[in-house]
Amino acid sequence: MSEKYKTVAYYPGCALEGTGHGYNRSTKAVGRKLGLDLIEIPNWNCCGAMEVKNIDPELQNYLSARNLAIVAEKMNVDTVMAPCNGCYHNLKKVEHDIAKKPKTQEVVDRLSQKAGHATYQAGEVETIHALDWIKEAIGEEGIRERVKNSLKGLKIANYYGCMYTRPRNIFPEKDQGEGSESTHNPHYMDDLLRAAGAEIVDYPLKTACCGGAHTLADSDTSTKLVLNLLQTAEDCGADVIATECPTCHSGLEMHQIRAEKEHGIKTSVKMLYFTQLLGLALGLSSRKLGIHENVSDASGLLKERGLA
Amino acid sequence: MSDNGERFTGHGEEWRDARLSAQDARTATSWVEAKIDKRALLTNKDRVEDVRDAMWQLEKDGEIIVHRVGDQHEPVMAKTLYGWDKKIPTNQLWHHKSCGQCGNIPGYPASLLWLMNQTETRYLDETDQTSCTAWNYHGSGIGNIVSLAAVFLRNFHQAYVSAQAEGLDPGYYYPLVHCGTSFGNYKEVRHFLMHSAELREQVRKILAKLDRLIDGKLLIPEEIVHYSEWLHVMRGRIADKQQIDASNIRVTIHPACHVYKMVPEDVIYDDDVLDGNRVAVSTGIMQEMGTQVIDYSTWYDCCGFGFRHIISEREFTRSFAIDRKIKVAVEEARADVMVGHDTGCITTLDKNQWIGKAVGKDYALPVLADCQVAALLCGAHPYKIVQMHWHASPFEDLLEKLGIDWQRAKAEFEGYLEEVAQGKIETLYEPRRAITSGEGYRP
Amino acid sequence: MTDPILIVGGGPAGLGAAQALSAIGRKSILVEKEAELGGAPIISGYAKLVPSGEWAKDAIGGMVQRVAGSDLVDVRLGARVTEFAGTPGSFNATLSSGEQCQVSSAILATGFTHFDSINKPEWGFGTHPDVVTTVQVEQMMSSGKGVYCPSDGRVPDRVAILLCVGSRDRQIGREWCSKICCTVSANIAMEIRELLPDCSVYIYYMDIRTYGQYETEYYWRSQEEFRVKYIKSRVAEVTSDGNRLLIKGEDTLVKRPIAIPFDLVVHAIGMDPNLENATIAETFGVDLQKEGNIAQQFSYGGIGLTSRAGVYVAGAAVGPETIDDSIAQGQAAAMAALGMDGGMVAPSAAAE
Amino acid sequence: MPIHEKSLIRPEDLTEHEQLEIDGVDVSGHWSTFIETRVVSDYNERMEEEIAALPGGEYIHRCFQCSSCTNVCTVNDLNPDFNPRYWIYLARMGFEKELLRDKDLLWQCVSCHKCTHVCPRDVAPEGVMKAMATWAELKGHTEVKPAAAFDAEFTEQIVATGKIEEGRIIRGFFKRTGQPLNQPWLREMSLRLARRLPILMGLKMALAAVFRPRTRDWDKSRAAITEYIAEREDANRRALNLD
Amino acid sequence: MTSSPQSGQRAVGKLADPIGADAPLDREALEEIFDDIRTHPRYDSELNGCLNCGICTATCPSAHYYDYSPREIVQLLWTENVEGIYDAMQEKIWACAQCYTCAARCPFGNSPGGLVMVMREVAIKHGMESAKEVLRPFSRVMLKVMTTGNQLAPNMITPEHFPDWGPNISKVEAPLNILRKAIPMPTLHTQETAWAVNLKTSIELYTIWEESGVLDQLETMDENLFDVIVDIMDEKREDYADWLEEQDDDDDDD
Repeated sequence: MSEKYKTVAYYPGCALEGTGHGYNRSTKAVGRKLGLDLIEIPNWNCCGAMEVKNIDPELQNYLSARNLAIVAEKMNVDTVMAPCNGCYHNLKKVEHDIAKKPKTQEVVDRLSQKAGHATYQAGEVETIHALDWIKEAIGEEGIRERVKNSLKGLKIANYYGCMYTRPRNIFPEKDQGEGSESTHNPHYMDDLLRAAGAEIVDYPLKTACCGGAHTLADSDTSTKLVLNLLQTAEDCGADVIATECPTCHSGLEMHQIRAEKEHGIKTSVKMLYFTQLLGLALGLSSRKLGIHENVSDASGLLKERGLA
Repeated sequence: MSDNGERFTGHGEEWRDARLSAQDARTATSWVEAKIDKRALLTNKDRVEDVRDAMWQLEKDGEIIVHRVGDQHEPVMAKTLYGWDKKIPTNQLWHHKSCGQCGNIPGYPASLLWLMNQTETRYLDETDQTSCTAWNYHGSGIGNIVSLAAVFLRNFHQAYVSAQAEGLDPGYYYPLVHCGTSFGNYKEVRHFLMHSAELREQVRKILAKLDRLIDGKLLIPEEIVHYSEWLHVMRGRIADKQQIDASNIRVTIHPACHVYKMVPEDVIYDDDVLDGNRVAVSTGIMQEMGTQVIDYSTWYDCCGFGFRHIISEREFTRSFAIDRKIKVAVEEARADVMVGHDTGCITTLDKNQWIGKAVGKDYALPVLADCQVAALLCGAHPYKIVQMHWHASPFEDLLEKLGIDWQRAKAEFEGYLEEVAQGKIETLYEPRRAITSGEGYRP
Repeated sequence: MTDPILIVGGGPAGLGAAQALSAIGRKSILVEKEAELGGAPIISGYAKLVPSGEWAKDAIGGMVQRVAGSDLVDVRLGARVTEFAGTPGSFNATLSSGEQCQVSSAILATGFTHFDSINKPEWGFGTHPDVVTTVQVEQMMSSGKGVYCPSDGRVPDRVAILLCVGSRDRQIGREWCSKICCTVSANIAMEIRELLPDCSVYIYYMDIRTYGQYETEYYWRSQEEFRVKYIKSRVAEVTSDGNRLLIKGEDTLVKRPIAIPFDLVVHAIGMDPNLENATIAETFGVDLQKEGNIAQQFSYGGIGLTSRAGVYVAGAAVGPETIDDSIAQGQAAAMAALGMDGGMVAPSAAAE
Repeated sequence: MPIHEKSLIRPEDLTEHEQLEIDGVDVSGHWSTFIETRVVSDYNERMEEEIAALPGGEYIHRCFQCSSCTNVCTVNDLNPDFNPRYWIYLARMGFEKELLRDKDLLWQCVSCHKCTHVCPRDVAPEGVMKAMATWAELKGHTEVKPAAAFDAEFTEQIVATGKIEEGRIIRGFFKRTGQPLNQPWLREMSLRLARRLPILMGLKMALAAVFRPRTRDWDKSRAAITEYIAEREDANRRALNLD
Repeated sequence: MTSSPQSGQRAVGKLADPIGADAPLDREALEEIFDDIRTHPRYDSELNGCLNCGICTATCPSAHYYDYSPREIVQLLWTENVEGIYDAMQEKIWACAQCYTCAARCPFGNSPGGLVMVMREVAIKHGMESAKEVLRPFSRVMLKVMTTGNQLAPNMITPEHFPDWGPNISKVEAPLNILRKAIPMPTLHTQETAWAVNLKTSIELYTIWEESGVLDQLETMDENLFDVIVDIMDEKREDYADWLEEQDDDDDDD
C-alpha cells in the first residue's frame, strides 16, 4: 500500500447528496475501512453537469474551476477525488481547457475575480475518480489481503458509462500502456472487484451510453438505451451490474422500472455501486453501505449468495 | 491577417507582385488558349474502343458480314465526338420508320421524305419492318438483349434485301433510322453483339429460323445512321432550296438523349457548329438556314419522356417537360420554337404543354422536328406535308412570323380532305413500292 | 575528354538537371523548343507555387537565371532535336537548325501538356467566357490583375473550382490522376479568399488527394483558416441562365441534386502527356507507356531510365509530377547520366 | 395513373387538384398533378457562422465528413435519421431547408461524447449538436425542446444556490414542460423505495423541499454568473441577427 | 451465444432498438436475385467500379423529382448490398427515365441506366409485385407490339386516355381515317398500327418473342394478357399458313 491518495479532497457532487446517497455512504465507509481520509471540499458547488455546458461551456468551466480553486487555495491536499462521472469529467475538462484554451482562461479568470476568489491555474490540483483512488491507494493486492467475505460466485458486469472515458483528450493519464486505465476498454473496476473475489463477465457495453442526460427530457430514448444495457448484461450471465456513477446508476434503476411499466419488458439484473460491492467484500454491512437505499433491490440476491 | 501583421497564409515574406511583363502574360495566355486538336488526343483507338474495329475482325474471321456504306450511297464523312470519321450515306436510303412519329406526328417522316424528294434522294419506304421494341423494353422491362438484337438484325436484314423487290442488288438501300431511341438502342445492341459470342450464337439461331442470315452469317451495318445525321450533312444542299427567310426566328434546340448520350463516341460534333462544343445535328441545319439558335441553361436535360412515365406517370413527364425545358426556353431564351430530332421528345414537349394551364404555366411554345422546320422553310405545305395539325402546341404565331398564311393553308388542306374522302390521295412516292414482301406482294 | 550531356526541355526538370551538372563542372547542352526557359511555370504564367508559396517568376525565374548565366550550359532556344543516333557515351544529336552535336547521353525533360478543357464540352469551357482554367486563374493572379470574370470584368461573389477536369475520366480516355490539381486548387482557393475576402469559394471534388504534408497545409488549412467549402460531387453540366453560371451536381453527402449559381467557374485541368511525345519517342528511340508518357524503366538500382541505354527521363515527361519533384528528378537523372560515364552501367543496359 | 413511386416524392412537392376542368376537359386528380423540384438551388452562406457562434459550435468548420461521429453515435443506433455528420454538412454548406426538416431531432443528442472522442478533426460534434438545437430554438424554428427546458431548470437552480436538488429538478422540469408529475413509472419507483425506506424517504423529501441544498458564500459567484449569462445570451442573439 | 438476433448485435457492442424489432429477410432469395443481376449479359459492360462522384445523379431527370439516385443504385450493386438491391427493386428502379445521361457522363464508363434495365428484367423474371404494377398500364402497348410488331397506333391516342393532352389532339376537324389518308406516305394510311405492317413481318417478330424468352417473361407477369396474345397470334399464323398455301396453289395453277 502506497501513501499516494491516502488523503484526498472529496468532491461528492449534488447527486451523491440525493439519489446517489448509497454511493456516498459506501464510498465513505470503504474509505474509512481502508484507512483512507476523505476531506470534503468546503463550500463546494455543483459542477454544472452537462446541462450548464449546453447553456455555455465556459460557464460550466467556471463552476468546476471554482471547486478546484478552493482545493488549491484552502486545502492542504493536491488531489481531488470525485466519485461521480459527471463531476469527475467536468473537473478533468476544465483542467484541460484552462491549460489549452485562452478563452477558458479569460472567462474563468473574469468570473473568479468578480466572485472574489482565486483563479484556478492549470496543474494546481490533480483530479481522480473513486476508481483511481482505491486502485492506486490500495490496489488489487491490498483488496485481496483485506477480503473478509469474498464475492465468489457473484457474476458482475462492470458498467463505466460515457463520462469516465470520453473524450480521450481530457484524460491524458489514460491509455498510457500497461497498468494505466483504458478509454476503450476500462478495467479498474474489473480489477478491483475481481480482487474481491467476484466473477467478472465479459461485458461489451462497458462504455455504452445510458441516456442519462435525457432521462427525463427524452425518456423513451433513455429506456431503450438502458434496456440494451440490462439485457446484454443478462445475456452475458451477470447477476449484478456494478456502477461507478450516480447518474448511470439511477438511470439504470429508473429505466428498468420504466421499461417494465411502459413496455412490459422485465429484466432482473441488479445494480450496485462498486463501492457497495467492495464494502461487502471487506465485511461492511449492507446497511452501512446504503444498499437498502438503492431502488434496485438486491437484498434477496445478496442474501442468497451469503453476502448480506 | 494575424495581429503582428504577419500574413496568415504562411506564404512568407517574399509576398510581392509577380512582375510578369505584359508580354509574358500574353505568351502565357496564348499557350493555354492555343487549342489542341480537339478531342483527338488520347481518344485514339488504343484507348477508346471503336466497335467498327471489332466488326472488321469478326468479318475477317468469317463470323459476320458487314453491310457497307458504299460509293453508291454517296457517303459524306462527318467527325464524331472523338474526332473519328463516320460515313453518312446520302442516297439510296431505306426508311426505318418510328412508331411514335408515324402514330402521332406523321408530318415528321412526311417532311423528311419530302426533303428527299426535293434533293432527289432515292429511298424506299416499305411495310416489312417492325418497331425496334426499345420503347417497350425501356418502359416496361419486358424484352431482353436477345430479343432486341434479333429485332435489330431482322430489320437491317430486310433493309439489305429489300431492293430485290425492285430487281436491284442486295445492299442497294442503306437503312436510315428515324427514331432516336431506335438509333441509340441499335448502336448499344450492336456493341453487345460484337462483344458476346454467346449473344451472337443465340441470335443466329433465331435469325436462321426467320431465314434472315446471309450465307449463314449475321449481317451487321457498318454505320448506324440517324436521319438527323443525313439532314446535317445535307444541310447545305437543303439550304439551297430555302424559300422562306427565318432570320427573325429564335430557335432552341432540344437534343435527344438516346441520340447523343447513348454510345456517344458515334455522335457528330462539328467544328463549325457551336465550336464543336455541342452535338451538331439540328443546330447545324438551323444555323445553315439562318435562324438564331439560342443556348439555354437546360440544354443538356432530357425531355421527361421516361418511356414508362409517358404512359403511366405523366405527373413526372409533364412537370419536367414544362419546368426544365419549355419554361426555360420561353422565359430565358425567349424562343419562338423548340426544335428536336426525336420522336419521344417532340411528343413529350408538344403534348404536355396544355396541361400547364392547371398550374398557371401556359407557355404555348411550338415544338417541331428539325426536318419539319427545314421543309417549311423550303416551302412545304404546312398541313399537307408538314402535317402541323397533329401538333398540340400552338404553331400559328410561328407561321405568321415566317410570313406563312396558315389560315389559307388550313382552308386548302380542309378542301384537300374532301378529295381524300373521295379517294383522291396524293403521295410522295408510288404507293406500290411500299410493298416488298409477304402478303400482297406482287413483283 | 567527355562530351557534354544533352538536356531536352527547359522546364523545372531540365533546369534541375542543368544546374546539377554545372555545379559539378560538367558541360551540358539545353535544348528548349520555346523562345524562353522555365517551362510551364514561367511560360504558362503560374502564380504562387506549391509548396513554397514563392511566385513562379521568382522561384523558377531564379533557376533560369542561374542556368542561363552558367558557362557550362549551352542553351539553345527555339530548337528541337530532330535526330539522335549513336551509342551510350557517344551519341550524335541533330538539332532543328541542322547543327550536329556530339553528346555522351541525353536527358528527356520534355514535360507535359495542359489538358484542354474544350474536350469536356458539357462543363462550359469555350461556351461561357466565365468558365476558366486553373492556369488562367494563375495568370490573372500573376499578372497582378486579380481574379475577375472575363465576360465583364466584375469581381466574383462566388467561385467554384471543379476538380478532375481531364483526369480520372474514362469518357475522354484519361484515367490517370493528375496528382497535383487538388493541392493547386486548394492553394488557388486560399489565394482567392485572401484577395477577395467576401468571395465564397467552393471546390467540387470526387476524391481529395492532397497527399502527404499537403493535407495539413492545403486541404485542412483551406477549410480551417480560409473557410473554403468542399462539395463531394462531380458536376454534370455547367450552363448559364443568362446571368450567372449554373452548376448542376449531386451533393453525394446529402443525396440531393443541386443546381447552384456561380460567377466564375474554374476547371482544375489535369496533365496530359506532352502532345509531341510520339515524335520525341521516335526521335530518341524510346518507348512510350500506354497512356502516352515516356516509359520509365522501374529499377531501384537506376534512376530515370528509359528503354534506351544512355537516354534518361525526368519530370512530368513520365506522367503527372510536381515542380519540386521534377527538379529533383532532373538532378537525379543528371547524376545517373554521370554515373554511366564513369563506367557505372545502368541495370537495364546491363541486362541487355 | 397514381404515381407509382409516390413515396419517393415529398408530399409538399406535389400540387394536386381534386376537381379541375380546363377548356371543357376534366383533368381532376392525377391528370393535372404537378411535382415541384427537389433540387437545392442555393446556399445560406451565413449558416455556418451562426452555428459556430453558438455555445459548442465553434469547431464546426473543421469537419471533412469522415462520418466517424455518425458511425459511433448512440442515438443513430436507435434512429438512423439522427445523423450528426449529415447535419454538420448541411449547416456548413447552408442547406437550411434540409436541416430544418430534421429540426425536431436535433435536440435528441444524449451527450455520450463518443463522437467527440473519435473525431479526427476535433470538431467536437457533441457540442455542435447542442449549438444546432439552440440555433433552431433561437431562430424560432422549433419550440423550446424538453432538453433545453431541462438545461434551463438545472442551470437556474445552480445559479440560485450553487447546487441542485434532484427532486426539485424533476418537479421544475415537469412544470416547465407542462407534464404531470404523476408518471406511472416515477410513482412505481417511489413506491419501491418507500416500501423499504418509508420513514427516511418521507423525511428526506420533506427536508429537501424546505431546506434546499446550497453552497455557502455563493452570492458573488451568482452575480458574476448572472451577468455572464446575460452577456452570452445577448451575444448569441446578435450572432443570429435577432432583435 | 444466444440465438436471438438482437443479442447477436449487442454482442459486438452495437446497440439496437430493443422495443421494436424487424422481421429478418430471407437472405438466400435475395442472393438469388442478385446472382441473376450479376450474371446478366449486360452487367459487366455496364459496371466497372464507382467513385461515388455523383455525376450520374447530378444529371438525372428523375433525381430532380424523386428521392432517386443512380449513384445509390450503382453503389448498391458495386457493394453487393443484396438487401438494398431488393429494396431498390421494389420501387426506386422504376423511377429511372432511361435517358442514359448518366452513362454519357460517368467517368468510369458505367451505365447506371443500363444497370436499371438489368434490374427491371430481373424484377420481371422474379415476378416481383412492383414490376407487375408498373406493367399494368403498359398492357395496351404490350398487346399492340406483340401482336402487330408495331408499338403504337393512332387510334390509341384518344381523349379518354389522354385528357391531359388537351382537346386539340388534332387541330383539323376530320375523322381519323381521313386524316390518316391525308398523310402523303402510303404506309401511314392506317389506324390500328402506326404504319402498315404486313402479316409475315408481325409473325416474324412473334417468333422472336417466342425464341428469346420474352413470351415467358410475359406469362410470369400477366397471364391474361399472355393468353390473349397467344390466341391472336395462333390465328395470325393460321391465316399466314393459309395464305402461303394459296400461293402454292396459285403456283401450281401456273
